[in-house]
Amino acid sequence: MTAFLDALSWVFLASGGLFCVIGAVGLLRMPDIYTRVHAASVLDTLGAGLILLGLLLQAGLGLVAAKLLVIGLLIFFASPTATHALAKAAWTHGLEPMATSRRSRP
Amino acid sequence: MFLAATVALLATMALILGRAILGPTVFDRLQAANSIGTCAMLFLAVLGFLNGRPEFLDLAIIYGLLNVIGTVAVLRYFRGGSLVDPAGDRGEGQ
Amino acid sequence: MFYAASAGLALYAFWLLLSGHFEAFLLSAGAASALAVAWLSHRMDLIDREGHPVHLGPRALLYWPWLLAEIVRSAWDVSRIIVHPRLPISPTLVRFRPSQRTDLGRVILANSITLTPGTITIEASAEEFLVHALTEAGADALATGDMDRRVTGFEGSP
Amino acid sequence: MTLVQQLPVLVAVVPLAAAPVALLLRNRHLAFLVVLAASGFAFGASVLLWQQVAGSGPVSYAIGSWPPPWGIEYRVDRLASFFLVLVSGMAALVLSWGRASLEAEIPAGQHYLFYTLFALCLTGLLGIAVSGDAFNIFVFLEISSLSTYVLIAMGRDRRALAASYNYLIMGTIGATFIVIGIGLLYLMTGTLNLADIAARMPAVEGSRPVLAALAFLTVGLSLKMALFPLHQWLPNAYTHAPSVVSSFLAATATKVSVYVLLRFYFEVFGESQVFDRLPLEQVMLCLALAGMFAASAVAIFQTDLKRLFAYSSVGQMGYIILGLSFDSVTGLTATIVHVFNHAITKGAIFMLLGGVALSMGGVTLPRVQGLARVMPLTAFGLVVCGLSLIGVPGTAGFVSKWYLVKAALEGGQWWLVFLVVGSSLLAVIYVWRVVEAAYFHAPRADLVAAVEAPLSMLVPAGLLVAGTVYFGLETTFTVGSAAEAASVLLGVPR
Amino acid sequence: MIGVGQLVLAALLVPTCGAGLIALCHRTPDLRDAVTVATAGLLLWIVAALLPGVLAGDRPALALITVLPGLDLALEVESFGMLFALLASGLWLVTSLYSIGYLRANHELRQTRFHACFALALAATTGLAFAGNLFTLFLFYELLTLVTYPLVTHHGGDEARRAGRTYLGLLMGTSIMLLLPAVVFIAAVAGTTDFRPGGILAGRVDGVALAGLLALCVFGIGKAALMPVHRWLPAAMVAPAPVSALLHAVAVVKAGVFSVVKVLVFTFGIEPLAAAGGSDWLVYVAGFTIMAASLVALNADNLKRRLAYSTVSQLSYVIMSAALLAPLSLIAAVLHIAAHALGKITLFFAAGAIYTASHKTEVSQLDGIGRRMPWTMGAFAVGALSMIGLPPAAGFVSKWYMLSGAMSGPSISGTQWVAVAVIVGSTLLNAGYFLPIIFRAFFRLPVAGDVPAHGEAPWPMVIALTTTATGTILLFFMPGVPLALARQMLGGG
Amino acid sequence: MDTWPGADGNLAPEPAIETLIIEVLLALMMVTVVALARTRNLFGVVVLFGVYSFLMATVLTVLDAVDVAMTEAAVGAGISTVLFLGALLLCRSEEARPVHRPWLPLLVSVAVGGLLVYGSLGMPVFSDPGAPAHRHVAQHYLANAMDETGAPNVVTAVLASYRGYDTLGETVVVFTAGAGVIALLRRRPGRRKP
Amino acid sequence: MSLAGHFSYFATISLMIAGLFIVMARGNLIKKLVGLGIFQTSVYLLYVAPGKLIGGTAPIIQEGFAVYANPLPHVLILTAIVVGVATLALGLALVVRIREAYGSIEEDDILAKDRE
Amino acid sequence: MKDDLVLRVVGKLLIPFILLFGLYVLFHGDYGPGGGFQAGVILAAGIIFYALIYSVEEARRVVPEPLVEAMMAVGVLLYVTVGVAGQVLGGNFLDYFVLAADPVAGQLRGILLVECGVAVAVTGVMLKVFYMFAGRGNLDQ
Ligand code: NA
Ligand code: NA
Repeated sequence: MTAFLDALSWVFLASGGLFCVIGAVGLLRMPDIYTRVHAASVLDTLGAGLILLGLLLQAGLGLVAAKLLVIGLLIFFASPTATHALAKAAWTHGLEPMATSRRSRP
Repeated sequence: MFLAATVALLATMALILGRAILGPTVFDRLQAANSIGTCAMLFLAVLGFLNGRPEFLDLAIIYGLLNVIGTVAVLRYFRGGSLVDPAGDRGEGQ
Repeated sequence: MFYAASAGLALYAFWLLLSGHFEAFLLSAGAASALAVAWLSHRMDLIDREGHPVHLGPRALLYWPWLLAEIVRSAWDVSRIIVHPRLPISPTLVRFRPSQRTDLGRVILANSITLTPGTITIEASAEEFLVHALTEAGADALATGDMDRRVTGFEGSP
Repeated sequence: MTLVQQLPVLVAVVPLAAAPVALLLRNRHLAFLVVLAASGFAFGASVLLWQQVAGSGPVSYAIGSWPPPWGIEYRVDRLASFFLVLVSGMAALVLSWGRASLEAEIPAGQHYLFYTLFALCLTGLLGIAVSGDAFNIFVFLEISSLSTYVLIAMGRDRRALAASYNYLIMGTIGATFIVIGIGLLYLMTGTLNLADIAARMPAVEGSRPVLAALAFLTVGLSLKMALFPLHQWLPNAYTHAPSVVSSFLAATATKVSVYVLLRFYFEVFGESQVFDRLPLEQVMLCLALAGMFAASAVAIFQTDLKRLFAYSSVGQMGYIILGLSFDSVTGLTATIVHVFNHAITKGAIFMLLGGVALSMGGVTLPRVQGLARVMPLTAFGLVVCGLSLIGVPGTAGFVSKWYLVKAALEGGQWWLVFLVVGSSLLAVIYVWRVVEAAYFHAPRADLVAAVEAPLSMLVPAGLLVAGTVYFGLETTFTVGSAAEAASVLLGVPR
Repeated sequence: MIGVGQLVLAALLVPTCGAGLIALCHRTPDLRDAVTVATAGLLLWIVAALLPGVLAGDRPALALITVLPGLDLALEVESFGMLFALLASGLWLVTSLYSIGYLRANHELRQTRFHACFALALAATTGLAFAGNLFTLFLFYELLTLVTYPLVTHHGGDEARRAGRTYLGLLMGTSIMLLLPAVVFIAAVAGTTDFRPGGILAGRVDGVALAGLLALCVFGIGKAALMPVHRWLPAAMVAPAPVSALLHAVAVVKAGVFSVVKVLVFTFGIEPLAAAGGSDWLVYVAGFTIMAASLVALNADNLKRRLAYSTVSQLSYVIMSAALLAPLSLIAAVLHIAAHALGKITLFFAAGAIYTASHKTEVSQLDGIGRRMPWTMGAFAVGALSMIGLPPAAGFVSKWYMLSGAMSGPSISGTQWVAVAVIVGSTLLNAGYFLPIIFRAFFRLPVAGDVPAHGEAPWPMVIALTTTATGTILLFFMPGVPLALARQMLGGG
Repeated sequence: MDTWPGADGNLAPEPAIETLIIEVLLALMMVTVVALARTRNLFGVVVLFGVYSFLMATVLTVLDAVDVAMTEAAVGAGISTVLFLGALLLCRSEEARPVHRPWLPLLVSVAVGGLLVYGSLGMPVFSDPGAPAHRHVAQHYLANAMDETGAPNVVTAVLASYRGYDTLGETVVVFTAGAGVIALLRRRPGRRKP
Repeated sequence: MSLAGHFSYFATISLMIAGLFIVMARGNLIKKLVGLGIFQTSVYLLYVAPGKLIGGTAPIIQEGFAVYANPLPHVLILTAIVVGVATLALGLALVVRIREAYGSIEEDDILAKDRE
Repeated sequence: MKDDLVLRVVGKLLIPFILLFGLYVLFHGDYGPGGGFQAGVILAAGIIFYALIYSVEEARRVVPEPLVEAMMAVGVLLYVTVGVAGQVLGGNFLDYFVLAADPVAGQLRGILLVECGVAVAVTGVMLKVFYMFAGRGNLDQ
């Protein structure tokens, strides 16, 4: 069981790390601020989530797990808020996205 | 076993730092800083396991809190001026 | 009052979660701290349905797993785009009118959108949401209004 | 524990506590009383400590009852008590002097803040004097420095702000150098208690980190004491600070850095390491001479008197360091005595200038023309202090210069006598410019009606002027304490 | 009863307090002038009261303060100082009379400051005369410079201030740069700066170091006006005549040569100095100064300038004969201080009187003035005779001793020959620049109509200058007291 | 705690990794500083400074200085950022192009660095448990702080008790800054120069 | 005495040089303070790095650990950080006042205006 | 940013926990990283966050400036009082051993009180500094 959990957590950690790197690559590759934010949210969500999950498996139930949960919740609430604030500020400061199309839903 | 995550996070930070340096707008840098903050937070969490000292998790929480407070603060205070670093020449904003 | 009490309890639970030391002194210090913070938060007008949405508790169990799945799926999509040599993005701006009745609901929607890689809420108000999508496909998915409806359901009555 | 046994710590803690109290009171009169009382207490305590130390040797006080080196030790010896008396005495005098001047220079709403910061500055300086712990010295140095930056910036002119900023930058660099030095020392000895470091010094003496520590401490402290050519912050700071601040700083701040330097050189590193392994003697000699001449020469061309005397302070710091460079009991005596004598002289000068600024609205040379006519007592005081700066016999300045040249002769450097008196000649010139303006010109038409500063200012300033003469004639306290301290520092039995 | 020590102290305090009183009386000029004269009289009385004791061999001493070990403020009255004090206080009384007349007649401003500073200058001079050690002497020396500055720049204005700066700069500069190190060295070497018969440096310093130290002292005492540190003296001639009279005939310049002689005798000691030959060079320098200054005086048309350069050269007589170190020449030096003081003050008084009466300042303007101002020019003639060294003026006595001293000894050295030559040669030059003035004054007709008719200057001035002229002649006939004091100085040493 | 650390070989499995991490982080910090020096948009500078502080805090964590790391994060990335922003709001947000060739500053700072290099070459090797800094006082604290003060966090024990007086001083420093900022920035009615 | 063994020192020193350089070379008052901050923080490493023992752990006593990092430098640096932020607060307050009084935060402008 | 919906609501959610976390850091300084200073900074950061989201005016209402200024002083005085208490109870300045019957308990008590003093002072100062800067500019315009 522990061996399985270990293996699973390793998978989570490694893949989490991979998504982090992908997010970072995206942050570098993307052409404008809005698209870069999208890349960053890969890091915030999947990257962070998987790593925390991997750690959670290692921690077992207890104080450490609780704290990991707190961190997860913090990311869950805070990260989109910060991202939104950033995008909104960029928008209000007149940074035009390189948008190809616009649409609206009634 | 935490090594993979550690290395990946270090690499991530290095890459994001590239964005922080390239800019070109303040928002790019800010996004990069925010992401570095998240990475650092994760990094600390992993490090705690690497060293067997979960005290680091308190630290990670602080990072998370400050990350959001810092980002909001920058946005709140950012007023006009030039978005693009005058030294930079890759401006696409404005 | 209900919200204040429950906020105090939540804070104390948070304390216990963090502390891990269950000595008399720290327990009482925690209680005092929770009370103090609850009082201060009350002074700050933070504790109400918005700031302390306990009433959403049960329904979160339904909404969050769905959101998680959404997040994983779109993160996967965005990751593929990032590593794709040609970087096949087609940024799109979407405007729509949200269907939620409360600010809390709209915030949940806004954050859900932002949290889902591939879309970010740029502006969120009762009248209009402005969303930036990385791809047209993402924009289309948003335009179906699936998330909007689920959040409205999650939000419950005002 | 009797109160007397608690004095070593109370001497610093009472002014420390006075600061928040003054802030809480938010009333300038009460704040003044509190801070004055604290300074008075500190002075009383300092005098008692001085007597105690003179009678029965150094006093050690273990803060928190942790025995050194585990805890922080306060240590009062001859040198420390001498500086305590100087600093606290000047503080009490300057405070009682400064009220009227303050009314004119700082808006009333700021006064309680001024007193708060003044108390903090005093705390820092006193703490440095009694501390027996390297890092604790740094902490108190920063308390005094930070409060000083603000006190300077409280000056009326906008240039006070720029001066304060400059001082902040240079002072912080200096402080950081000091931290680096202390850190290197710690890394090599594993302790922070000065006596303990000294005890462990032989094992690491002459090693590279220790020598680097010596260099960093020297540079850092030189910055703080405005040793030429690291003095750039000082002239502007003294010129544009409020008069009270100029007076207090001129009398104490840079002096305390000298004190720290002495402590480190002679008690921690040891004379042989400082002067034998490194050519510090020669370096200091050169810097001292350069300061004596360059700064005094610059002083000659100043038209703002505060600035003139600020440059003079840089020059006088040259004498102080010159004494140090002789590495002899007489030289050190000269250094310590000159610290004291110059402190009271410059304190008096800046007080008098403060009075002039109050009455005549400024202290530029054209403005103070005919000063002797409108403010005869002040003008006379300035002359007496000027004589002391020159080193005319009968004034305090003479005594220290005498010991300087004595030390030079003892060291066989007879040519230095000419340089010392040569730089005094520069002092003659800049003092003379003041005298000429004050005595041999008619007052400006709009200033004929100016009157002497109020009695509350004249009396403390007069006391210091009298001190300038008194300590020029009666040298038991100054030379006695200094010689004693110097021989202790050098480990020479007397 | 007042003890002798208190009397010495009183000699310092009386003029100091007098200065204060004068300042207090600035609103009532008459009272102020009365105070001036009274103070001068009191000082003279006190100094005179000390004389019998000193002549009897007493050395009243008074230790004031020990500043540092080996450095005390101490007073001691010995014969040479006694003579100088007597001279200064006596002539002050005369001068105060003169200056009251001068200031009032010329409607000078700042008379109160003038009198007060004058009194302070006298206090400093008395202190210098009674200084018990080199350190105290140095203090009073500097004090004298400072308190005479306001007198020199009395007229105010840029020219006066510029001259004042030269005065102050040169005197203070030399004293601080040279004399002060010398004091320091001496104190360091000997452990004391006391004036002791036979000197304090014997066996401690010799050879080149001794000569060097002497050079520091001699050039450091800029008031002695040895070339090249003489420039302050002509510059100071911007001062009003009474200032020039007292200060640049008596107090300041004599303080210079007094200090030089005092240091020679009581710090260096004649015998050690002679043994080391440490003062030979000084003879040459002084000799050169005598000749050069005389030549300048010869060419000066401005009367006060001529007198100033004459002073420069006369001061060097004192130094030269002192530097010869022979007993007779030392006596000559002491006597010459007195003789020159009386003679030169007369000349300055006369110059001031001429200026007051006729506003003439140049020699070339003085044709026939002797007819209008017979008393003044008569006194002038007496002074001039004294300067040249002709009987029946006091200058003859001192020059006689000077020559005797220069030619004394078992064999006459080259240095001595040079001294003799200088004395003879300069005497001719002296005659060359003084006799023409007398000739003009008495034997030329005034240029008609150039100046409105005038008589003598106000009576206080005339009384003053006749008094000093009389003194000059009296000293020729009765050089007893100075001679006794000078002998005592040597006898004790 | 009677055995000295290092003596009993209680070492984690991968000691090289820690060094590597530290070195990578330090390298990142150096890159940040260079970028920061070259950036002239002051908001950008502030953001980079925040990044620098985060990295610094992370390094400190790896160096086992968790208390310091927490403080540095809170101060460097939190308070300092807010302070800088507060000041920037009131000032121009852009740095002028430097006009001077900064040879002297370069010389001085390199000289200072050189001096430190000189000094550090004689220092005990990194992580040497026998270094004097690890013996004596530090050893005493680690061995006795828990028993004497009851606080397992030795840093807290030393900070608040053994060296509590330093911490009082530190508090006073903060207080001084507060009082100073009040004195400097309190609005005074109509007394400003243009 | 290997280079790698001293890497932390050298990295620290590089940061220090950079910080000091920014303080001295830059004319912008805020930038100077940033440089000052870097200079100060680099000292933290100078203190803390030598306190680290590879394989050791944070100095919080706990069962199962025997190798702890040196706590004393941590204590000292905590104080130093506080001093640093206090200095920064004052420095920035001064900058704000300077900007209000001079209309600029560039050293050259200020010098020029003072010379007026 | 008062008008920003997302920030307003998420702020409501986060701020109480930030503040509580600050207190947690304060009281657990003995056991883990943290202590008075860090707690003070976090508490202040929480309130500053509040001010950034809502408004400085609002923050001033909740935590008034005079209170903040008093906290600065009270924190320092609390520290000094602990020190003096040591003296009064027969020890030296800052002697915690005498604060309780059991020396170790005394130490813990002393450390806690002192850390509280630090926290109060630091919170006060940080907030005050923030208020001063904000009051100088026009953040809320
Ligand atoms: Na998103
Ligand atoms: Na702690």
